[in-house]
Amino acid sequence: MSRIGVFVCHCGENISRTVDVERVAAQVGKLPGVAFATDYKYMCSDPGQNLLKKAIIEQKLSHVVVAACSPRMHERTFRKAVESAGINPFLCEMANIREHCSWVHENREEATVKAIEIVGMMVERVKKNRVLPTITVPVTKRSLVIGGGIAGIQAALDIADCGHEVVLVEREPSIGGHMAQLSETFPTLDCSQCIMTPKMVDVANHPKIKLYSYSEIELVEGYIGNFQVTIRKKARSVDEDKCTGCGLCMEKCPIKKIPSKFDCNLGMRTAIYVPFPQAVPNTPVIDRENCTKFKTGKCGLCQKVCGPGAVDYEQEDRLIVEPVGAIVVATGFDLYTINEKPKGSMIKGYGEFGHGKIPDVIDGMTFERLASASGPTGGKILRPSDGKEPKQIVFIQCIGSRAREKGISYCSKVCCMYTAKHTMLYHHKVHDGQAYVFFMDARTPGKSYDEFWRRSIEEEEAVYIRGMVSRLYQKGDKIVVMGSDIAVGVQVEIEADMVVLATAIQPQKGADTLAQKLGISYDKYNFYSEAHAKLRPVECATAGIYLAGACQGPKDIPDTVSQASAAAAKVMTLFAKDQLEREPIVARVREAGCVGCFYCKKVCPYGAVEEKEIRDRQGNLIRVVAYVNPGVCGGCGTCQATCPSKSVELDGYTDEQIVAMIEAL
Amino acid sequence: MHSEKQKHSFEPKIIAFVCTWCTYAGADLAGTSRMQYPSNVRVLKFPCTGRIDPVFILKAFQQGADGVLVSGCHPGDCHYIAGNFHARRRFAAFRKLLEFVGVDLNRLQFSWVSAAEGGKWVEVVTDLTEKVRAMGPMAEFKQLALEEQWSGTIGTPELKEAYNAI
Amino acid sequence: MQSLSRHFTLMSTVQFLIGGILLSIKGCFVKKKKMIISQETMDVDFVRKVEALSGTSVRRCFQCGKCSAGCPMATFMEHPPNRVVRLLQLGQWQRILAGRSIWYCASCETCTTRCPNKVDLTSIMDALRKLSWDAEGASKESYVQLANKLFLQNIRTYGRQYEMRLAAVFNVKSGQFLKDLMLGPKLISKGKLKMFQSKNKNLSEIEKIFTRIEEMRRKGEAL
Amino acid sequence: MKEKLNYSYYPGCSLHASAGEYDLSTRELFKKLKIGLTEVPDWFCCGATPAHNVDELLSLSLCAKNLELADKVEGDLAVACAACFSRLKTTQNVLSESEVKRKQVEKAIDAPVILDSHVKHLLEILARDLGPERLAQSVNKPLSGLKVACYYGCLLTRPTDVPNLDCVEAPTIMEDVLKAVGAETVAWTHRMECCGANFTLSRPGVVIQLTNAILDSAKAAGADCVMVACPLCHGNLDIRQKEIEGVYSVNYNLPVFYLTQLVGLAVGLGPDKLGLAAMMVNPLPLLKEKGLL
Repeated sequence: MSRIGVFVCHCGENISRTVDVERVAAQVGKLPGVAFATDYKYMCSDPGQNLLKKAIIEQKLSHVVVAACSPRMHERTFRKAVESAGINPFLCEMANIREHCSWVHENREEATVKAIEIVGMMVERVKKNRVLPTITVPVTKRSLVIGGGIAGIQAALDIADCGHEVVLVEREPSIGGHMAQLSETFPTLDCSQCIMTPKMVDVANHPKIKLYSYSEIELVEGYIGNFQVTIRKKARSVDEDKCTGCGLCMEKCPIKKIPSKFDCNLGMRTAIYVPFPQAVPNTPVIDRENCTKFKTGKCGLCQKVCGPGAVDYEQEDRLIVEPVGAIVVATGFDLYTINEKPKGSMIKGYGEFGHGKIPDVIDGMTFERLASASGPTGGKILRPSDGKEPKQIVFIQCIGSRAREKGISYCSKVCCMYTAKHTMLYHHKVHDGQAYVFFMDARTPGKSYDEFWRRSIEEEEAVYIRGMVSRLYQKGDKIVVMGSDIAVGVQVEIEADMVVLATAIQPQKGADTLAQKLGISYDKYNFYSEAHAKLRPVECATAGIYLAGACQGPKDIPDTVSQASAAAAKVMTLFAKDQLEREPIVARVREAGCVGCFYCKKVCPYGAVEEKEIRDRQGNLIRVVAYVNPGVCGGCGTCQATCPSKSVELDGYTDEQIVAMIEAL
Repeated sequence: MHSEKQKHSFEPKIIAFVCTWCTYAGADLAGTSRMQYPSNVRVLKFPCTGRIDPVFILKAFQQGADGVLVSGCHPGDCHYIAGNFHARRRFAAFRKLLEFVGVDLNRLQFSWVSAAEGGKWVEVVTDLTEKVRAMGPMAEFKQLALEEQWSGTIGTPELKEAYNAI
Repeated sequence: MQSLSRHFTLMSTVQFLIGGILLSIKGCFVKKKKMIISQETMDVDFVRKVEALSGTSVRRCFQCGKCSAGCPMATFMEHPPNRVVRLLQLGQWQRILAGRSIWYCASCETCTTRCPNKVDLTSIMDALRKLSWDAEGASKESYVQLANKLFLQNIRTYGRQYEMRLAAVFNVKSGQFLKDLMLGPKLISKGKLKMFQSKNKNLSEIEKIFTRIEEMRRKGEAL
Repeated sequence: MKEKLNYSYYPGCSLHASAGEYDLSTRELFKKLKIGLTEVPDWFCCGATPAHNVDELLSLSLCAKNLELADKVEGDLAVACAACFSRLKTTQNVLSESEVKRKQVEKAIDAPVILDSHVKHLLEILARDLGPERLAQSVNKPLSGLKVACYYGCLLTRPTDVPNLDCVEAPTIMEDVLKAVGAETVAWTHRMECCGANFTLSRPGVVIQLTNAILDSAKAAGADCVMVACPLCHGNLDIRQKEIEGVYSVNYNLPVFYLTQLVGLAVGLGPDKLGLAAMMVNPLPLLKEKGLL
């Protein structure tokens, strides 16, 4: 038989003003199982807590109900108090007679009756409460960072600098990401590569960072503190250990006319290549699709010239398993493709701007490569069609962004700023040229950002025209831009030499597939979802996985770096403990009843339900049942409500407890 | 306000199944903002609307509830990622069943109340209370509960007589 | 004699009417016409002149519209103040001068006072009017221009303003003989319109100022 | 007690013509208050709005010339007209900021430009130099019960930092003066709207429309009369009031006083010394009703 103690709080006058607390204590004291009931002015105060502890010991209480404020306020306080008096904290419940009773009702009689019923419900509930042990899980103090752009690099360096090992996985042959492609960065106009490459070298040289370039995530298993990650290391055809990075192979390679993706197809590369001269690692990779050796079996020049014998045509993909405790996802962004309309995608393209048909209509990243000192033109702004310097250049903002019709209704956040930067770079390089910008709104929040934009207009004399462009067409060697100036209210026509489209930011291709491997959620655009839009912007809802950079939403470099460092800090918080403690509100499967339908597995938002094989002593499979991994379970209880055989129960919210409460009414 | 209320002859019993992260917090906010609403509602806290088994609703009606309110986070705001979506689908199916059984669906209310919507909580509770009050007491399921005590077999005339006597 | 003067009045009124209609048709055409923008069509030199005269930056304006929101005269203008600046930013001064907006500015300084960006629009308007006069007859608003012209002539001749004379000459020149006819005698009876006024003994000074400015402009020393 | 206040005086063209009563009341008031006032000899027109509208250099030169003439008379320069005040202050402001323009103006007037002299509007002299306390001491017939709408117009305070008279959007300097002489002031909406003085000759229709809104607002706020400190504002509000009443079929009957007339009344000057007879809207019935005559 349980000996329940009920403690009714006055909360000064907050409760006792409308609720007759003494009557509540007296009435509840008569309920079966209640051994002790009292009221006190401030239960949460030190003397109040001492009263509680004393009563537990003196009255030999087995369960406790504190009728006071919302459990969101003081549940932790009272559970700690009962624990110190020797009772399992989960045998203590709170009845909310303040926020849900005394504060919202004026009639004393009604409020008192309601309070008695609320406390009565909690008494019946607490009778069914079970002792719950605190759950602890070990932590593997290594972390995985997915993506080697500025976000991944920053997170990896921060974690590694704290002395924890980092596994950095990059899909491309080199780390650096999009930032390595940029010319200069807003709002200070410092050269992107100048600030980026030292960080890349730091990654390569850091003793705590294990870099897997040209690799992808194959499989993620496990849960917070205990992930097992399988990495596919794609065949590079060059042995990284032997290669000295001399570059002779690239010099000799006869296939030299492959458009370089890094240079937005403006420049050419060889079949054995590094994406750009400062690549990290500086080990070439053979593009097997374009290599004569792989296509016809002939050639093999690179192998012949390679002194250390690093070129290995036989190399195959390797799968490597790495145990880690935390994962930082930093897969970054991709640019909206203006023409391409992938089948089945909700995103549409633009036909009216002639991108892909008119050679001098280019996108923003292509302009970055044109303006970059290390780019294919050596930093000269030249038209792709005839190599002439454009004297009239038109920039059009919001290509893909804020275009519901095209399938993207969000603002890409960086385009206003990078277009302002483009007009400045253009004016610095073509002094007698004129830049025009068609824009809908200029969105430049951020430190020194609006000033930067205004500078492009006031000092660099870019002409901004508010209004979207309707279409572009070729006329001789000019491009006619048909727009309007909505401030004046007339149509505007410009004959431009070159048009730059400020394309939207999209998540990386395959972001959804990776999310499914990781078990994290993503929105309809495939941006990864944070646990809370305001208060947990770095964490995923899945414990132990953190987000950094543009994979979570469009971001500029400073925001990306901040979030990467924040993600690293979160990882370090996790690694500060050897064992993880968590609330034992988790689901448990009653294996005897489980029929193995795995509906629970389908509905579990955390992927906490696993299939468990039950075997006899001889090792023969008897049946497969569900198993809830307590380390991963979030404690929502959806599985329990779904289970057709009622064989899974959420600790702390069992059917028994709920039914007891309903029956108490 | 209250003198007016006390004129009512019938005070319905409303049970609210709410999730702890949104609606419970919203009800707390109504309290901290000292908003006023009818005292007929009893709140049962769940981690998530996804945890709410339709059986609980039946049980509540059996136990003498005249109205039931189920409320959780707005779609997309679930603390547990998608629990409220599962709940929504489940209850969409369950409503049909309940209608088939003969329960007036006006007694059952589903809503989304976020942690910031103290006012909406008050509105929802007040509306439901008034609606149910106008409908009068819920008798059908109480009868079922009694039948259950009779193991559901009251085939024989003697038993029927005894049952009617209760 | 009387009929002659009436005939004259009628003639000039008709002339004004026809001229006004023609000009407004032209104005409409310019206003709606598609804007072809290029380095050639954007008259940056003109903008620079405006900036030099007004001592304010035209490019600084980001078209918030606060000037037009508070302008007491905006309802009388075909280009509200913000659009005047916008056209100036695009170097489309012909469109501005073709309209009468600049002549309907009351110089009340409301726009300058409230501009979030410290664009001194009142001075820009001054500069535009000055350049409009330099361009001779570019603008169609004739009454305001006429009043201004007479005002300045009066200063040059008399050193001070003689309201009676100013009003009388204005009415004759604008062909509005009957304008404010009812007001005149009353004003005289109240002593508000004086027939004779104290002469300035320093008239040669004022003439010197006018001639010196004219000379500076001729020599290109001033705008 | 400070030493005797002494000013040079720039009346401006209007005060020698249509605003004769402003000139008269100013001289009489200053005599009564024992403030010295010496008219600048042979002053020129400041150019007003028409000059700066089409020829900034001319406007600046005329004002600079006047500043130079005024500098020869002892004391700060007292200005009665808001437009003259605005032009003289603007000139000082523009020329101290622009070296180029200053050189041009110096050449045009063939004399150095005086930038450091103090140009003061009459309001400033009454509210600041004399001060409300000393002004109150001179009052022997407080204007109690008279509800006045203070009309600032455009140029007294605008633009920011140039006239530097009072807060550019919410000035109280007129109210301060009137409070000192015992009058009541009303809060109203159009006290800084433009009356369109620039178009009084060329586009009277515009003026009527703008001025009507001002009078309407003052009437709605319950004012008995309007006070102005500018002959151009007065010209529109007073002289055109009958005409406006006719056009809009309304009846305002709001006498429009000059600042110096109301203050003069309070310090005991008679109607003849204030030129009340020259006002188009007869103020005598109102003043009699309030027991101020």
